[in-house]
Amino acid sequence: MPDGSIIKTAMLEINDLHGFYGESHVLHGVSLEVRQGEVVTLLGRNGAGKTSTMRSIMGIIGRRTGSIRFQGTELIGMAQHKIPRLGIGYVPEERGIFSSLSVDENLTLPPVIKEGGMTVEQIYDLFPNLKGRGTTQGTRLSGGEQQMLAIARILRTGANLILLDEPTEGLAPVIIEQIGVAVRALKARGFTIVLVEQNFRFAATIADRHYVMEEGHVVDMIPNDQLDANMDKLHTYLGV
Amino acid sequence: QVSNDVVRIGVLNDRSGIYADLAGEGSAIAARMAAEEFGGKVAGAPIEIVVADHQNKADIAASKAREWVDTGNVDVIADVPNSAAALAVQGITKEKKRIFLMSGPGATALTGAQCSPYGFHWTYDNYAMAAGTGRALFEQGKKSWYFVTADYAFGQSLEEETTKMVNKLGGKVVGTVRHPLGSSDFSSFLLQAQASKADVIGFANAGGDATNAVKQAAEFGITQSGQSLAGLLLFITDVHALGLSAAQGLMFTEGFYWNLDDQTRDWSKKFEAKAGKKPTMVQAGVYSAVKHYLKAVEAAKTDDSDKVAAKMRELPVEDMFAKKGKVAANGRMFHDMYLVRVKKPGESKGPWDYYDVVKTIPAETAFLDPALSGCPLVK
Amino acid sequence: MTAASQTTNQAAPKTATVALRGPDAGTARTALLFAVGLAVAGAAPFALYPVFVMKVLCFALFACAFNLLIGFAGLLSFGHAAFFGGAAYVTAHSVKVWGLPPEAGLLLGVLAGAFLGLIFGVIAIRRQGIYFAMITLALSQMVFFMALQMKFTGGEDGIQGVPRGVLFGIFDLTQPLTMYYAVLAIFVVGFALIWRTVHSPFGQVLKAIRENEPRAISLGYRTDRYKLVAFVLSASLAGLAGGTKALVFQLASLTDVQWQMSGEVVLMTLLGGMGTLFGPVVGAGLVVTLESYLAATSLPVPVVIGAIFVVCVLLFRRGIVGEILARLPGAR
Amino acid sequence: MFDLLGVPPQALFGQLLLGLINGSFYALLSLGLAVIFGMLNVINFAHGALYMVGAFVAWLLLNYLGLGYWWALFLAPTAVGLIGVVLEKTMLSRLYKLDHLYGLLLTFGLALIFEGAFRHFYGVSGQPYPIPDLLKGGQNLGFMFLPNYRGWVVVSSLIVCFGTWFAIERTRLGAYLRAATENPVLVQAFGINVPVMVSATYAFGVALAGLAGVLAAPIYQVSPLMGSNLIIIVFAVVVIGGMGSILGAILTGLGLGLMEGLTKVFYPEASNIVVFVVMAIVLLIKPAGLFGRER
Amino acid sequence: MTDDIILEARGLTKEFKGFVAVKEVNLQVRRGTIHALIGPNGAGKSTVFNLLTKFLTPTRGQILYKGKDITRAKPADIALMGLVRSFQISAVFPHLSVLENVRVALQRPLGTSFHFWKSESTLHELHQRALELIEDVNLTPWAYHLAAELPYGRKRALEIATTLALDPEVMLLDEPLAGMGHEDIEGTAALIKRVAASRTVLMVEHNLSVVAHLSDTITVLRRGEILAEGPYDVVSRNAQVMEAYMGTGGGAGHA
Ligand SMILES: Nc1ncnc2c1ncn2[C@@H]1O[C@H](COP(=O)(O)OP(=O)(O)OP(=O)(O)O)[C@@H](O)[C@H]1O
Ligand SMILES: Nc1ncnc2c1ncn2[C@@H]1O[C@H](COP(=O)(O)OP(=O)(O)OP(=O)(O)O)[C@@H](O)[C@H]1O
Ligand SMILES: [Mg+2]
Ligand SMILES: [Mg+2]
Repeated sequence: MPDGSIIKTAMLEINDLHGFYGESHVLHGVSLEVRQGEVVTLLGRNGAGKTSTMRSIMGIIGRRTGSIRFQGTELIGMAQHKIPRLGIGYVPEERGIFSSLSVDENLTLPPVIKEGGMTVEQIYDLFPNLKGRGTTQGTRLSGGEQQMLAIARILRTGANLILLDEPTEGLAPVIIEQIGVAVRALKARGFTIVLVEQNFRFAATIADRHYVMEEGHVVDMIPNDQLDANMDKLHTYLGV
Repeated sequence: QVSNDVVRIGVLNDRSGIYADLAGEGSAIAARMAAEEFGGKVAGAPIEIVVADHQNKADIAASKAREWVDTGNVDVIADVPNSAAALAVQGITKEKKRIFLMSGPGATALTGAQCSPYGFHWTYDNYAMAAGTGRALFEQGKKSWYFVTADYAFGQSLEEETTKMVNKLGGKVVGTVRHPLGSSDFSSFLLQAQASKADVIGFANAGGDATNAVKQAAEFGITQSGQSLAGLLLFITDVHALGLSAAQGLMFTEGFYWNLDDQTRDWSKKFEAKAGKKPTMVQAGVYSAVKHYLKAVEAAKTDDSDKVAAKMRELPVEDMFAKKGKVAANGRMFHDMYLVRVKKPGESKGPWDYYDVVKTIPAETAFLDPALSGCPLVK
Repeated sequence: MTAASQTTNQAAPKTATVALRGPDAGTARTALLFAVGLAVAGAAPFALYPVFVMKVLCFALFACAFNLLIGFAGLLSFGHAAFFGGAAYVTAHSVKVWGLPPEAGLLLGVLAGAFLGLIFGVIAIRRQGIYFAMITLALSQMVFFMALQMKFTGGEDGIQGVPRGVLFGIFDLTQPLTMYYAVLAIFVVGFALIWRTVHSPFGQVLKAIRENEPRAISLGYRTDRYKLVAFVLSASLAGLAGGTKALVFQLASLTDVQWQMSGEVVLMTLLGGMGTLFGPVVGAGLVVTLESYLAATSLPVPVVIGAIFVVCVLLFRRGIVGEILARLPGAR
Repeated sequence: MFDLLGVPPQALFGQLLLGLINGSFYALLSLGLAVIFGMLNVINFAHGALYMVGAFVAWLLLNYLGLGYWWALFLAPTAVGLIGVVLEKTMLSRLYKLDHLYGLLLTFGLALIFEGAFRHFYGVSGQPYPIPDLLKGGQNLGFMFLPNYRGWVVVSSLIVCFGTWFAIERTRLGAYLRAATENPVLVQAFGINVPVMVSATYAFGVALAGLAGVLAAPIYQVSPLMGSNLIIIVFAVVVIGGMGSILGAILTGLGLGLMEGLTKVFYPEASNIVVFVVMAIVLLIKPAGLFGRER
Repeated sequence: MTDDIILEARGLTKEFKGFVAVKEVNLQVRRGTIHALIGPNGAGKSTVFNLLTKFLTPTRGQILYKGKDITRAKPADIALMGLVRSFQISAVFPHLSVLENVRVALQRPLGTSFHFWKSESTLHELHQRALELIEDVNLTPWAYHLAAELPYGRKRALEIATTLALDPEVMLLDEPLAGMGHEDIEGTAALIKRVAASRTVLMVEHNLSVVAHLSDTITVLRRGEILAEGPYDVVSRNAQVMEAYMGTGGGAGHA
């Protein structure tokens, strides 16, 4: 559980982050900040660099420069497998369900790193679809069920910063609503959440602030309560 | 009178594969030793030795031989283990009229249907190994045979030659099991052989097949139960590889043994100083063949192949390898062979002291009568 | 069903290898290179040892046939020796024992290659990637054992003293130069056929299959059949190369059906550049030269060959020609 | 040989037992291949060569350090495993992002190097390796004479095989392994040190080959060529079993050993190709192999 | 009116090791309409889709295409009969140019696809038609680029052009808009509308506003069974559908 003394301090600070896939330079100086207990979204068109930002945090991009600090610890230069152990959980865009593992094995795969994660019971309450499917091969689940599983397995680990890349993609509206509920519940329990979304109407229902990305850097930051005032601007950014 | 003012001897053999130990660099050393005995010169021209690795590939052997003859001024090619390679080289040397001194190969076709006026088969052949062993063992009172045969032309011909000899003498073959080449596990076959209760279990195979078969025979305690094991094509390197405890009691035919007499011991000691191990029959045979060739060149005062070949047939072969050896019309060099039995570990007095010579097989009975060889050169 | 599960895995349609691009380089340049190559090959027997150049040509054709499969259909066959060696036996036997003229012997060799290719193909084609490689390897090992055991192959002695004969009743192949130009002509025909195949309607479909098989299926192509045709074609050409080699060396032996031979042709192609038209030719030239050079040294041949393999795979995946193409401006 | 067609049942039983012994070598080797394939998606062509190296290490230990069989049983697999770590760290690890075929080609080259080097230094005739004193002799089972050593080979390799199977299919470690095969980046992003796990797996897989080498040394000649023919048969075993499961590799290995044993009695000429024939038939009926999953 | 039905499933059932993913589904797609298949996650939409396109074999039931039983046909065969699917994840031939991508689909009717001895230039006669198709999906500026170089949305467009090249009577689209940005969604939806003018389309899609806008008929699946069927207005007011699928926001989740 988050420690009371660092509330309101920056949980994640990114400064002038540059990211590369091989030769291609995709992030051009991203800077942003996420405070303890916040829900923050990254918005932007396809290819704006949202996923790449998340991958940079996890250290699984080709190369990155600049600074990423998590609770004061610099992540750039750190061994890849140590980053999640600091308490960062990542739900990738492509879900990453393992086909050679059963649903149960998928669910219990990420090691629990801190206390305070959800129990398997709580997870089934949140995603009833997963119940009773324990022995099914992971990728045999439907697209949406896979998405649920991908989120569920991170909730188990107790990571206090959770990166969700397009969690609503391919989900039925009812389920999206459920995910909204879940995110608010997590927030209430003190988790910090960074969310990539195309669907900003959904984002508006749960987030505190929105960062807007374009061509590899952050072009704007809009607090949720000023969203209505900035609707036109946002529409131009996102090309709706 | 010597072409290009040099007598160039090409030692062509396997330097990296399965024949590398029994021929390989050792054969080149043996050839050099023969040249040195002539002071490096013959008929006024320097002797030069070139070597090449045919990697056990007939086409590499053929192209190397062709290249040597066409562009390398090589006068004589020596050794060439691996029958396919030797047959290919025989074809080329015949066409190009060059002397070919075969020590490594065993195929009887080399002095049979595929014989050549320029081809000399020196050390052994499959007939001598098979029929010789069959006869010698029969004379030791071992009359019934069971064959463990490698199922391809070579293994079958070994089996056939032995069978012919055993039947001719009045013995009998009680069974045969054919295994594919390159089998590593022989236990099944050995069990069948053991059940046959034959006097002799004959291994009509070679190389790794033969050594694995012998080794596993020891494991299954076959010799203890009274049956004899006979190898139909084994070399001293195989015995060395097996170790005496696995190979003890095994019988087979050899064309040469370093520990036969003072002459062989003497030469082998010199060889060992250069090669680091005792010579095999193939290597000793290369020495003898090259030496005989040089003698013939000396006598003919030319390296003209026809003249030298005639001289080689005319002169007796007399050296530490062959006593009163004689080259027959088909190119077969007749010399005595030896039936050997592998010593028990306790009996061996030192490294490479492996054999008891059970019997000397006289040249006349050791090899196939040239008249029966099917060689067109024999009238 | 196969395809259903494949669709779920199509996130990144597989391009067989990074090296497998290049074939689209300009036709004009290809033609120019080809003309230069032809001129060089025409003059070669006067400068080099003809048997050596013939050997290079045989292996070059073999490697090109192999490359047709790996480079343009994305299938790695580790059993091509079976077609090469099998055809060599058939050609050698038909010319020597049945007394057929060389052209008929070669034709039978090609048919033998095609036939074996068909059998291998039917068994292996349904599997991709490494499975395909392993299956072809295993099947070719079976052919090896059969070659060893069958009577007509002469076991480990091989078929020796194969007469070269008179091609079409006109060209006396016992003349070294006539033989040479006959081999060159065979190579050119084989090479041209491969070039044509790559740039044909069939070649287009093949490329599409290599790029994204489930998609090709959904467009109505029975992809297995296309792959099978490519496989048989490649096997036939390998057979042509093997038969020619049997005539050049006047022998057919186990060497040609051994799995090491399959490895060698992979090396030639890899070294020269997979998926490039000329790469296999260059690779074959280098490997044959190297082997004949190594034969006269005391270096252990397999170690050197193995080391080249490792170096190619680690540092040099595009191969020589592939590397040149990649660096040439405008070529990609 | 035809008189064998009416083989008495006990003799048949004896042959089956012998088949089982070969089968345990196949199982041990195909298991190693399957583990490596499962994790690295590499077909380890060098497997046969490393099996040979295992046997040679045993021989070298005996001849140069005087360390006998029981030491070798532990030290040789360790040595081969270390070689594996080096190979994986310096070479294989550069290929994971590429087509799997490159792994096959690389290890093919490595196999040539190993085999060639040992050939160069130790010749090809092979070296003798004695059966350890403790296991000399044999049991007369009535229908056959079973050398103690062969009994030991069957028992010990079965134990190793099923131990491995259990570790991979029934433990958490196994789940990590399987997951990392599919998506190493993601598993890494869960906080698991994948590169180390990959190296360890490769090392373990080749150590199994090394172990098989030590077990084989007293039965076969310790020769540089001992692995090169075996490996192709093991490939066929693996294709028949289907790469899907570890258990498949083990069971198919044993089964084909038995099958080969029977062929040696009824039609010995075909005993080398029976495995390939079975492979062809299985593939025609079940393209993914007996235990394989379509990918 | 049965001859109006171009594609029909009768009692279609699919079980996976005891788990029934699709249960007794009777589906009728009328010629010339856009028919959408929606439903909560795991309802069996993709499974139905895969059954109809022969990428899965049904446990029970029958599939009729133009009155002919195609239950046992192979995927490549049904494509030849004019029933063509798209893939959920974009399916192009990455290292062929856009033109070649389309041409591959066009070349089969020439009957020369096995002709390895013919020149590639025999295919040039197809270029005009290919370029027309490319024009249709607004890819003309990209015609000579490699497909791999296209942005995601354009790849989808290319895929549709390729599919159209087969001149299919029925197109089956699996989540054609998934993963697209807002700017691409509208364009692609319009494209679907355009190409559907002369053929039949069956699609699986979660984007309700698009579904509402495009489709003539909607079938809602739940737990493998049909829950409701009809035009959008009817279906979206069905209480069960609202509960099982749309949620309280009535599908507002999507832009
Ligand atoms: N593995 C990769 N190699 C090369 N370039 C990449 C790779 N992954 C992404 N890119 C490029 O990096 C840029 C940013 O991509 P990123 O995936 O971060 O975008 P995104 O904002 O997440 O978009 P989307 O909404 O489509 O998920 C894009 O131009 C993309 O093409
Ligand atoms: N091969 C399979 N083995 C076992 N269960 C399967 C298999 N394929 C699908 N299922 C199950 O069948 C059900 C229907 O899956 P399907 O993929 O058709 O759902 P869907 O309606 O497309 O859902 P989504 O909108 O999430 O993609 C799901 O519960 C899924 O887990
Ligand atoms: Mg993204
Ligand atoms: Mg779906």
